[in-house]
Amino acid sequence: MDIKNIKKEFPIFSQKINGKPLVYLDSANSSQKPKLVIDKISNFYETEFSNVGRSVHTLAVKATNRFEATRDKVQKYLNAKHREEIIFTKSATESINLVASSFGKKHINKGDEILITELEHHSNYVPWHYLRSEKGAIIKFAPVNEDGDVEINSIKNLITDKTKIIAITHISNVTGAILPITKIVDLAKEQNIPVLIDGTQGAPHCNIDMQKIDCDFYAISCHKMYGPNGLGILYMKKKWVDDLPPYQGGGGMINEVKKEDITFAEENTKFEAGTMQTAEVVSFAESLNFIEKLGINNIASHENEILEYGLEKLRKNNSIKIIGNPKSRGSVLCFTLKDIHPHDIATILDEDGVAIRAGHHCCQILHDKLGINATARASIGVYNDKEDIDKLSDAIKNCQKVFQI
Amino acid sequence: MDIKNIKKEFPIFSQKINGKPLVYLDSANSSQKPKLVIDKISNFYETEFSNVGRSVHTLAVKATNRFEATRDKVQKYLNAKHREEIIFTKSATESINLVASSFGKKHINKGDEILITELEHHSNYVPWHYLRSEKGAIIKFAPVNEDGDVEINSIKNLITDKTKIIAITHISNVTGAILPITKIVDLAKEQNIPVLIDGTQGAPHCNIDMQKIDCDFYAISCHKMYGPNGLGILYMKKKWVDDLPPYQGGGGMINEVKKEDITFAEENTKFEAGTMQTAEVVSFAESLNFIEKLGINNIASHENEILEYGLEKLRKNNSIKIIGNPKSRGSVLCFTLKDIHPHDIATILDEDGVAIRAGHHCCQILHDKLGINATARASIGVYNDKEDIDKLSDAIKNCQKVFQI
Amino acid sequence: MELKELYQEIILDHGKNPRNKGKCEGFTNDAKAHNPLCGDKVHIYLKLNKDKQIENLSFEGEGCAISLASASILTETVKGKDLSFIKKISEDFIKMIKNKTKITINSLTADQITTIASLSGVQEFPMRVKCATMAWHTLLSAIEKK
Amino acid sequence: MELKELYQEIILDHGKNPRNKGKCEGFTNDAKAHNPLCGDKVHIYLKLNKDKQIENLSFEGEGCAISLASASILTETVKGKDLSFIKKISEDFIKMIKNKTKITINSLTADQITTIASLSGVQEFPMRVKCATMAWHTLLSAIEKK
Ligand SMILES: Cc1ncc(COP(=O)(O)O)c(C=O)c1O
Ligand SMILES: Cc1ncc(COP(=O)(O)O)c(C=O)c1O
Repeated sequence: MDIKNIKKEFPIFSQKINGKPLVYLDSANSSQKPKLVIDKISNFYETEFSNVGRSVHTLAVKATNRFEATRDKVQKYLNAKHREEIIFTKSATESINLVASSFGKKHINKGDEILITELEHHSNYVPWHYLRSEKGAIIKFAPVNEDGDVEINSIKNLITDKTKIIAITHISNVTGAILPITKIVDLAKEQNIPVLIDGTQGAPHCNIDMQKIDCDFYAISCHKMYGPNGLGILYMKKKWVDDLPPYQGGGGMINEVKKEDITFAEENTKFEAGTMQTAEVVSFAESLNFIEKLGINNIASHENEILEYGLEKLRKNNSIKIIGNPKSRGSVLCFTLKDIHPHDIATILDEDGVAIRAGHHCCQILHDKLGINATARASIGVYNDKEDIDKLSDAIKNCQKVFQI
Repeated sequence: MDIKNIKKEFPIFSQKINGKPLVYLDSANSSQKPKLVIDKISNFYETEFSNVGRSVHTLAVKATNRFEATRDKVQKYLNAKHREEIIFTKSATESINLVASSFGKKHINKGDEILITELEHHSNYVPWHYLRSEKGAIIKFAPVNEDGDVEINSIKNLITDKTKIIAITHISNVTGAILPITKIVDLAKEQNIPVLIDGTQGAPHCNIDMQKIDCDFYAISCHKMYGPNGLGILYMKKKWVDDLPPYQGGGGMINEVKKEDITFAEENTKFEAGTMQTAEVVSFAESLNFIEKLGINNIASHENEILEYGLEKLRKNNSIKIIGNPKSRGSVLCFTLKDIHPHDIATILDEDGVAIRAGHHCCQILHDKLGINATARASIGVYNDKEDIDKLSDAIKNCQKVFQI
Repeated sequence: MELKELYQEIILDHGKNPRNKGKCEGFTNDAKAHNPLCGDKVHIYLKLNKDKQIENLSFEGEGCAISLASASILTETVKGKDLSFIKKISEDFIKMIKNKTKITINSLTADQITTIASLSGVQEFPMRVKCATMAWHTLLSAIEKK
Repeated sequence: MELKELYQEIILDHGKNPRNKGKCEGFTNDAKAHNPLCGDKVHIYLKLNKDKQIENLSFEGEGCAISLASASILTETVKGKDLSFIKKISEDFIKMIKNKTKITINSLTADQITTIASLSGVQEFPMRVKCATMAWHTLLSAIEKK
């Protein structure tokens, strides 16, 4: 497989949008899926489907083995120390809710501080807000600077002996800033504060090594990693797997159930209640195969090349203002266009087959700080090329024409 | 489509298991998927995939429309009064957890009583157990009688002025008992007690009319309804949609997000945090199409016919003991075999291509009551026929041969 | 081309130079709304006199051309009208956007009808419907509030 | 046929007539385990003497033929042996089931090895591995407990 030629692995690109070839620049929202992944889903349902972990018949054994083999694969991919550190969830959102709920129940009390940043996606704020309302915890926001970065010092300054957890994004889905997560983890470790990283944008773009990063929790959405809908991953350090109480209750996560009391299963099992997303998990193994075949570092440098080209091209248009100027940037390019609202841009771009997103991208705090209520966002995936950027740039010019500016 | 000939709509049946045709009698665990449903998933990913409700480009519009059209379809199928009463979840387990958490937060206090039955699946006990441990609530268990039924009086007797919610299964996944849910709801309404029905086994077998049943909550797992993995439904009466606080926090479920406070979206939206399972939802529309084409009543009477045939046939074998003798029975047939443990049965049956489940089926309370630690369960789906039962019966005899009994 | 229908001259004009923007003096009723998905906001102020006529009204808002134009056109259309007219026109407007029906109110001038109808192109852009209807829903809640 | 390998005469015999069932007198150590997925249970009792030999041991349990046979064979194999032997045989046994390795302990008779090896058919039935290994894991925890 060759990155330059990778579009053809994605069936969606044989679609025409309004008669034009699809220019998909909305991967930070959700990525498209390679044929291998899609085919794995059908193939699994057609030949091996069964519920996992519950029955002993051949189909159940096959499904269970594939399911658990994917856990092994994820463990290896993330270089996690133990397979039990890999927990399957519904989404990164659920992963973070799980941590906030289980960690919060046991370790957050009135007056305790939760440290997040102004960059956070609502998924990494609302679950902590619940602890604020229910437990009287305090949320502190590390400020974002003019470049759209969060500096390590601004985190350091907010740590007190009341800080119980730090929850930060790996890559901002608006400014594109790649945060210095390893340094932040090191800083937190000095004070024995656990760190949750919202890796929703980080995992599709960076080489993730859990033993190197050494954070306590890392949340992933598989649908942004060329994988299926409805599946997330939570990496949870063994120490917390053993320590934290379970999250949802139901089949599969129990040890012994009596009328008076219930004891719970151990390891990842206690966090995986009810029938799991077997087909999704099984097909996600193919997404990892896809990423591994190309190499995540190659994907990142390809995306960086397209991004740089995009920044350069868009900067030439004086009406465009690019949001953020972080030291190091993920595959996200947010911008505004003079006198044209992002929603209008998105609608007009779509006429040219160019798919971008407009709005606050679930980051209202950040948009308040920026003093705007919406931005337009082009985000890059492995399948984008310079031609896509050219079309974006032309389509923006067409916007200006429609608006007679 | 003709029920007698329906196996051919399910690709899984072209598999051989240990060289034998697959006899799938594990549908209460999870049902197989018709080709239409599987194809819809691939087709959606190949031609229309995008995240829903967030972007305004063509793919996002198509995906959002299909997603919301499925909500309408579910509403119609369940005859719910309002479309906002349909909430998409990960599973029936999540549906029940959502209610226990949101309802519990607002309406359960120390000493309050939650009334469930001895028949409940762990999914309809563990979430309430959490409220017991956290809030000091009390769980009462309506007893199951000798036939494996729960009588309406045994529920009536346990209602007190402390009873805050009644949570009962529609169909037992062990004894097969179909509970008189409408009567139970009527009874509860006299005292103004909300009722949650665990419809995981009910929805695939019964005609469900929310306005007739008039319960407050009804939980469904789509994977047991010839639908995809990783998708559940929660029917929630409008009154509670308006009243209850949100569950998980994240993107999509907010109204306004400020540093000091957060307000939440209205209606179903507040319960649907993070990126939803678009492909799963979209393909579930095809599962409902499939069920509607055959007619749920035809499915039920077909399944009843196979079940009756199975009961009759198995009763002829003196070593078999059938569990439960309920007045009215869903498509579940649990049994034990003299001197052979259910696990051994399941393994030996599998050699003949017969897939059943063995264990406590996530109903430890019930198995304690029955005084056994495991049963074997054959459960019937739309694709089963009398020949499957004959093969089951022969395979059981083979078990006895292997065990030289 | 549908896009041209959506971004007609009238809409661009109202979007760029919205009429009655700001907070009108002596308002008796107001209501605000917010689209959490995109961040658009609108706040409507109105002064009802004792004959239940809208003596004055205005709006504050942030949003796309469609939402600003819709609010602006709204203020021009209902100023000086009474409550029953306002209910009728608001409902007609929302129906027009959602079900592609025509506005048929005798007391409107042909010009006014053309102006309002310029927003009907939104039908073809389902994700934008809320942009066009938000102000009108908000007007109705402002009236209901006291 | 693999099934015949799984349900060999020896296993059926031990499954039907498990040896050393019950609670042995004067036990010094015990541990229990439970497979939450299927409900199988085992409880191992053992009496360690001052030379750290297992003077006596027994088990209580409910479960399938494989799990009962495994526990029964276990009790026959380790009775009278010392702790280092027990650790070695338990680990070897678990390896045999998981990795298809052979048992190679000199102090075992050929008969004993044949008996233990009769359980190796479980390899082909991954969902049953836990049935075969549970008793051996439990023995190890009984020994570690005081
Ligand atoms: C930074 C960040 N965090 C969290 C999320 C939430 O991911 P999901 O909706 O898949 O749970 C997103 C995706 O929108 C994101 O970009
Ligand atoms: C009666 C009953 N309730 C709840 C569940 C849980 O369903 P799920 O695992 O799909 O959440 C099941 C399925 O096993 C069931 O049979």
